[in-house]
Amino acid sequence: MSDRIPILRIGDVLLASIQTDLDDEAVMALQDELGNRIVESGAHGVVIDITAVEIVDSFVGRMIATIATVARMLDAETVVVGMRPAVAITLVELGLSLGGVRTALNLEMGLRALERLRAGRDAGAEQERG
Amino acid sequence: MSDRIPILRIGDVLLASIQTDLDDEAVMALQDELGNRIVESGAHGVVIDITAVEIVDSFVGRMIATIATVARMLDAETVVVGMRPAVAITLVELGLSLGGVRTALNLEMGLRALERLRAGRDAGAEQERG
Amino acid sequence: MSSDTASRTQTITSNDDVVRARQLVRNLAQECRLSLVDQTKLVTAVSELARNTLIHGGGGTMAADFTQEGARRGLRVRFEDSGPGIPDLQQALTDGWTSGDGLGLGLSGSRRLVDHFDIVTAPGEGTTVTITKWAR
Amino acid sequence: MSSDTASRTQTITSNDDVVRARQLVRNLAQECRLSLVDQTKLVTAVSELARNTLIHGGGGTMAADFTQEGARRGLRVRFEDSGPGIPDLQQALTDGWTSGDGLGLGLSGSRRLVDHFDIVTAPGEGTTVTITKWAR
Ligand SMILES: Nc1ncnc2c1ncn2[C@@H]1O[C@H](COP(=O)(O)OP(=O)(O)O)[C@@H](O)[C@H]1O
Ligand SMILES: Nc1ncnc2c1ncn2[C@@H]1O[C@H](COP(=O)(O)OP(=O)(O)O)[C@@H](O)[C@H]1O
Repeated sequence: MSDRIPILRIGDVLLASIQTDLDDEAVMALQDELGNRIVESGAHGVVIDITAVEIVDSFVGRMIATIATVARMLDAETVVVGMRPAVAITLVELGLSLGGVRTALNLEMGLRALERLRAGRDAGAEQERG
Repeated sequence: MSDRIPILRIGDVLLASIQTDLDDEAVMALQDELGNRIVESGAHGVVIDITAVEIVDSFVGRMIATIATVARMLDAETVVVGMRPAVAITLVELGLSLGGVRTALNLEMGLRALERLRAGRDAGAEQERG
Repeated sequence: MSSDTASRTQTITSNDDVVRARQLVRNLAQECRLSLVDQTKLVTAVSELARNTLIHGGGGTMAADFTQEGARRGLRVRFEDSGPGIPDLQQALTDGWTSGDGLGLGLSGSRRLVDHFDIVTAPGEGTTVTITKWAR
Repeated sequence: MSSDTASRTQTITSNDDVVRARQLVRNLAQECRLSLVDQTKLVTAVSELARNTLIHGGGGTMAADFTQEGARRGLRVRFEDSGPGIPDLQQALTDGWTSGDGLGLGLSGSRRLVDHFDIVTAPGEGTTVTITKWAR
């Protein structure tokens, strides 16, 4: 009975937009599928759109942190877009860390952040002469 | 040159209200003094009012988490009041956990939460027959 | 309508039921005029506790009702299962402690998110968690 | 006014200077019309990086200026010190890694909080971190 979340590809970026209240099975399915797609596609960025998401509990939080970790291992960045302020405050009180993901106001800003990051990295690689 | 933050006592609760942009020394002084006062006073609650605080960086975040830990060891609860939504979003992105503190909209709500908690605990002690 | 007594009880025996539990409480919280932040906190706590009922308690029920204290109105939600119970409650209420592969923030975190948190449990006697959130 | 060139440079040799650095950037960010959330993110990053300049770099300077890219305006802030430098940059950029007793979120966290993050460092040659935040 789980709804599957479609994963779209926009250029080098994978986009998962969560539009309904997901059950845990659907959350795990999304985690597995996004993980696989990151590996297969060599995408440089992942956007998880939670504009329509009313709550982020520890299960969803862990999914996001796991995806960000997988992505980072493969040199891709994850941006969570559309987090509501009430959700952010609840996360802080819950004591949950999203494991260091970027956030952006909306999809457009998120995509732009990934672009910049990419440009910055390509340039930065030379400059980081450490 | 550090400003000292006065620590007020309201009944069984200690209140520290951060009204200015604190330097790190003042943050450490507040942490030490609040810690001491919790131990000495046997307060059952601590309220840290950050209504006037424009940013919470990792240094201030660690201070809050440390105070909450000290308080918890002494059976007192810590409530952070007045956290701005922009601060909450920034904390999430920074990847910082406040170590499981309660939050409340404002001072009044924070004090009420502590009262309830206390009432709940006294009642709860009997009911928790685990 | 969400106001009749029947709709305020939710069996929790599947992942879908956890979703339904969240939605039921969301509707009641709106009816009760909780602020948006408080709705979000309460529904998040409900999600954690309903999952515990399902996963750790082996299934059970959730019952929600309005409650009054003087002029204040609130929403009270009770989770009940007849699972294994919790042998060491203090440990279970510690941030990060889990007997399985969770994050161990369900009990401790949801306790912080609500105004009143009450748990009755004993080994072999199941677990009942009752939470309350007051409207301002 | 905060717009003249002089006021856009801040020596960082004391805790007070870190506070001044935050305040300077806050004023410039407002002038640049960054959103409130973006101001908060930028000033938080500045606080982390100024502290690093002081603590790890043994003191240095911060310089802030407006920058333009097409129609977009942004604020660029550079932190420079001639301290020990960072031998293993990748390690230093990892969440939670600290050589001292910090939380190890300063570099990795502030990198996330801004639009552009650039670091030039080598052992014995000091450290320069440049960050940019664009107005929408
Ligand atoms: N309803 C329940 N029945 C039995 N044990 C429970 C129940 N709820 C919680 N527990 C126990 O308490 C522990 C901590 O719970 P929680 O804080 O929600 O973390 P998590 O669910 O991530 O493990 C669980 O790992 C489990 O051992
Ligand atoms: N300006 C600097 N000069 C030298 N080393 C630095 C500088 N900034 C950061 N570092 C090194 O990088 C590590 C990680 O920095 P950071 O992520 O800010 O965490 P923290 O400051 O909490 O240790 C520091 O512990 C330090 O070893």
